[in-house]
Amino acid sequence: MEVDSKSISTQALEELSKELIQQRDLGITEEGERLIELQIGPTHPGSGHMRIRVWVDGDIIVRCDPDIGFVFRTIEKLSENRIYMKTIPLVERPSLLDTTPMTIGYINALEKLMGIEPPPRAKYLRTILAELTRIASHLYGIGIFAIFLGHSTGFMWGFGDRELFVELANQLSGARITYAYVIPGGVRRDMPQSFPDNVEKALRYFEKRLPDWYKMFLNNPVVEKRLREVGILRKNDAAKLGITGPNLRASGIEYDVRVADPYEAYDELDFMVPVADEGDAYARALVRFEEIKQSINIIRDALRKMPGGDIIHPQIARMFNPLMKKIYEESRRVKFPGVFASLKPPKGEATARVEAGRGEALFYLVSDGSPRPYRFRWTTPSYRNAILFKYLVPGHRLADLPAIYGSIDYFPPEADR
Amino acid sequence: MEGGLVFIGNLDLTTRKVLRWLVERKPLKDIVEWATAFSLWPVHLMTSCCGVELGAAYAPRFDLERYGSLPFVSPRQTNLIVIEGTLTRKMARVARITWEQMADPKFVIAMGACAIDGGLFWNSYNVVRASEVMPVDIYIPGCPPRPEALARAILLLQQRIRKRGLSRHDLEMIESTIKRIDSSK
Amino acid sequence: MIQEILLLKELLGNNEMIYRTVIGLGYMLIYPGLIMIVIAAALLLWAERKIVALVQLRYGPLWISRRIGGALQGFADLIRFSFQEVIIPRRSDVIPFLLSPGLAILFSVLPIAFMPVSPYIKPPIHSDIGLLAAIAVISVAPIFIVLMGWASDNKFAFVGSLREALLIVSYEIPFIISILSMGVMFGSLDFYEIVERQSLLPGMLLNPFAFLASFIAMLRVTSRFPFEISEAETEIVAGPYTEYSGLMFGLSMGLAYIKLYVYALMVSLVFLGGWLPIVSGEGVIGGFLIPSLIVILKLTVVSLVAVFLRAVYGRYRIDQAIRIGWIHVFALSIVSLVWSIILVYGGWVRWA
Amino acid sequence: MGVEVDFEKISEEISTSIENLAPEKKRFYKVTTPSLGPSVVRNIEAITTGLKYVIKPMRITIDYPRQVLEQPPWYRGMFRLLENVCIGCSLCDIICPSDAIRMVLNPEKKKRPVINWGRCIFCYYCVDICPVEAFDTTTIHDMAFDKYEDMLTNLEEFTKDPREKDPSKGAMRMRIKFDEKRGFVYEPTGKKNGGG
Repeated sequence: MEVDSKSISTQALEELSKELIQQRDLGITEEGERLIELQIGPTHPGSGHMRIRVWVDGDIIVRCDPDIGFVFRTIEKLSENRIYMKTIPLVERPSLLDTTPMTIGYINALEKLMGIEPPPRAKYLRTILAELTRIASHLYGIGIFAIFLGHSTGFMWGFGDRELFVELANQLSGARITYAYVIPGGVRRDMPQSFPDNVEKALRYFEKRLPDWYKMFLNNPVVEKRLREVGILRKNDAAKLGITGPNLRASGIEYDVRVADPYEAYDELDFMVPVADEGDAYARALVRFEEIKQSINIIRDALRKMPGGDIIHPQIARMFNPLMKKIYEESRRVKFPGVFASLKPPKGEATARVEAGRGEALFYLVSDGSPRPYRFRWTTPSYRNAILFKYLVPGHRLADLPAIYGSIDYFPPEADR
Repeated sequence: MEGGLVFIGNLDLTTRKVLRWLVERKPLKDIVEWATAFSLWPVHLMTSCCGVELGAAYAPRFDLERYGSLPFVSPRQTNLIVIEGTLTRKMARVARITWEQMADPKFVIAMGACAIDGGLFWNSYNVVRASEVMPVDIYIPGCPPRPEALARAILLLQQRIRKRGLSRHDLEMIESTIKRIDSSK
Repeated sequence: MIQEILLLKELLGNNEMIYRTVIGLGYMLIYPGLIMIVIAAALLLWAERKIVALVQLRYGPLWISRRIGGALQGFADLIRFSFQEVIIPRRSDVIPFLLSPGLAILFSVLPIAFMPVSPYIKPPIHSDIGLLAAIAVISVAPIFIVLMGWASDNKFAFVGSLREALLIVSYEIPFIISILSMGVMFGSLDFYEIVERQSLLPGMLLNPFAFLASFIAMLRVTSRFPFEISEAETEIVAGPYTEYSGLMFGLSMGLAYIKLYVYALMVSLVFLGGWLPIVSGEGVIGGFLIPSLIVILKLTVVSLVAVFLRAVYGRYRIDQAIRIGWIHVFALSIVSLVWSIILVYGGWVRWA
Repeated sequence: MGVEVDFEKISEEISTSIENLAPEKKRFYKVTTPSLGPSVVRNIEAITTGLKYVIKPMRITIDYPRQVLEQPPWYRGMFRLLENVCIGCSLCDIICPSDAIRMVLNPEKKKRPVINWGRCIFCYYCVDICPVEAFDTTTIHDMAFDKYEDMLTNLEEFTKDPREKDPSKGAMRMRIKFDEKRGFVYEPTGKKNGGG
């Protein structure tokens, strides 16, 4: 659909949705008194941490207005009053499902400020953990998507298979989901010896289960019927609305930060990025499954190409006291030198971006030479995708709302921060 | 049968007395407590990011449904509310309303550091503690707590219900509410 | 004591009225009536969660009674609900709000009065149009579900009851047509004759179209997946039951399972040959208990298959479900009717 | 209302920048929806897949209070202070992201940390920054508390071994083993949890 309007604002968006409704031939031309306002609020099994206000005419949604901000925790403001190290756990919390890409982004910006670059082994370890969390995040998204469609097995399988990757990350970093694994100049610990073997076994198991996944979920006639032709996002509109991540790629735009602006070890690894043309909910689910397959490839490739050597920048390793040095050499665990309690990057500003599970995240860090950042700005993928509610939902039936919500894999805490 | 009058006095009060007498009898009381302990259904209210681990706790690997706990849809039909992490000011209102919508007897679990004491967001202007909003029965530390910890909390709550009884729980809830109202004055 | 029992027996044996009243009341209230239904509903609730848990790589309810796999779970839930507070929303229409769950259950249980489970003891109302009467009575129940949603004064409940009303129309009719096509084929609406005439081949093989159509329609009418649309939790919370709490919700939750019991009983009588292979028997054990257990077994299989589908399917959108109902299931039921007529008038089936 | 934006221009810019930014076009591939069979076949496939799991269950549940997972030794669980090792440098207090650690004076007027478990996020920054390894770490991770006061520690309690209060004491310890066929299986280690 071509939209002629040269400018887009809230008004224009509403007009757009009206136009969409007319195009879909649903016979609704104007809002009358027949509208019922439904508040699909926070205490609702189909809402998550947000309220979605919808106006329905009979069964058809005329207007949809997401009420966000239920999980707004003032992270950007808090980080201005904290030393740089303390912000690492802070950036993990909003997107608890894929914490590593977020920490990588923040640390990359910080490392740019400090002018250091981690050793190659640390880069590979970061990449592996990031891809493990990406798989876990996609499986979580698919699980939630499935339960929104009433498909409880999809939910349980998604969460059950996710445990596999969560457990692998647990073995690597020592925590289930909040790893705080990435630190300035490297990572906190080396991988254990049995890790590559375990990863290979887990990946093989998951690949063996994928046919069952397809039979049960994607090829299931009920699921397919619910998803096809629902919530179509065209290429033009996706670019105009500034959508990121798998949602963007499901609309046919070939854009991925891992390819466009490689960070960590991505430029040395073999992988492909899936793109679909349809732009409907089914395509978005399909792209997620394909991305899981590609992430498996990345992990395998990274483990194969894993270089040896240090896992922390020598400049930091130099600051270790003898006990720390002994621990680092014996158990490959990085202790923090005292300077981490007062990191003072030189004056300046830095940006970094990463491809998180749900799309591109942008980090902007300004330092004034003090131990606390002057300004920390952070744009998360869900924040950008939030507009899809207003745009995709009108014109569909009430039952399509959870399908669309699930398909865009929107995680409210990530958007609110 | 004194005086030959049975239907005397305040009907409402009499029914209450009879009900109380009936419910306080030993076998019935035990059965009700047993049934409540094995039927703790948490309401679907995702307050924050610990909901991820709540999902994992009800997922195949930890499967809290083994204890008879089943996440259910609306506040009216449930008796457990798990505050999953940070309560922002906006969400605290919703949580309080949800808690009030639930039918007695009801229980509250504060999950995660943020719900207990602010956690990482201890000095955020937009974050409140769960115990400021509703009486909390069980606290689970951690950020986020592991699913095992949630299982432990449910087991602890079951023990508490069966050992201390439901009427005691009601009494404590009323007392804590009065205390909170007094302290806010 | 023994003397008293003998006296009672004598008294009952002599007085047909009292005998029939006692038997009828026992039939309706104890077995296979109300109490049996409640036990079956509680066990079915548990069985559903267990079967679904099998597919989902986990255990399901267990800790409540480890030795028997947590089979008491359904009872615990029902007891907990019975003793929880009942909240009546201020703006609800109180009398319909309180009465409709009970009435819905009443009209769901009443068809038992027409349906036999054994050759020896007859149901309280033994009529030669029992099939028609049972269908007619059970079709009343959904009206009270609609009433529940209406009386709650909740938008989600309202939407849910509208969905229920829409869907009931589009699936009750195929169900009635396909069941009646069996009546056409057997040349009778009497359950006894229907069961007798399946002694060679069960009804589901004689008319597979009718079986398929009525099974799919049964899934919808008892609100099972993939047609669990009126209670779609991620869309409209719990549909008509959103505002119900405590005992009232316990009743509403049991309602779907009670309906499943009754519909599965009907299906097992009409399509699966009822108490066959036992043809007739004498005495309480041979003539009532064993045949009725065979019926219960068949009924259990039907309802377990119905609840198993929760593990496989999501739910349809309402327009899709209505389209399937009016196009596919309705067409299937018409085919079954035509098939029956061909069989009967072509002389393929002949009843004495 | 709203800010007027020239969207055509931005759209063009985006598309050109996308062209420029993605030099390796070969990194992208089209996902085409596989041609799905007739719905009857797919229905039967889905049901048989479900039945496969009913007949041959593949449970991955751990029987929690009876069995506990054995975590890797570097798992971030509860920890305690070794008071005689601590030098009172306050680095743990400074780096704690959630302000859970507070320095108090011990009877000898020396600074020692105490922790508020209710606020701790188990990031182990304090453990890692300690220059003398004054924290003794465990893998206990399944604590739940009845009262708020139980989570606040004083110096005496913080130096007590948390293993003594392990809630799943006596449970069978299970080791995770990754497996190609079943995902993961739990192997009994033969050790009871807690105590020794």
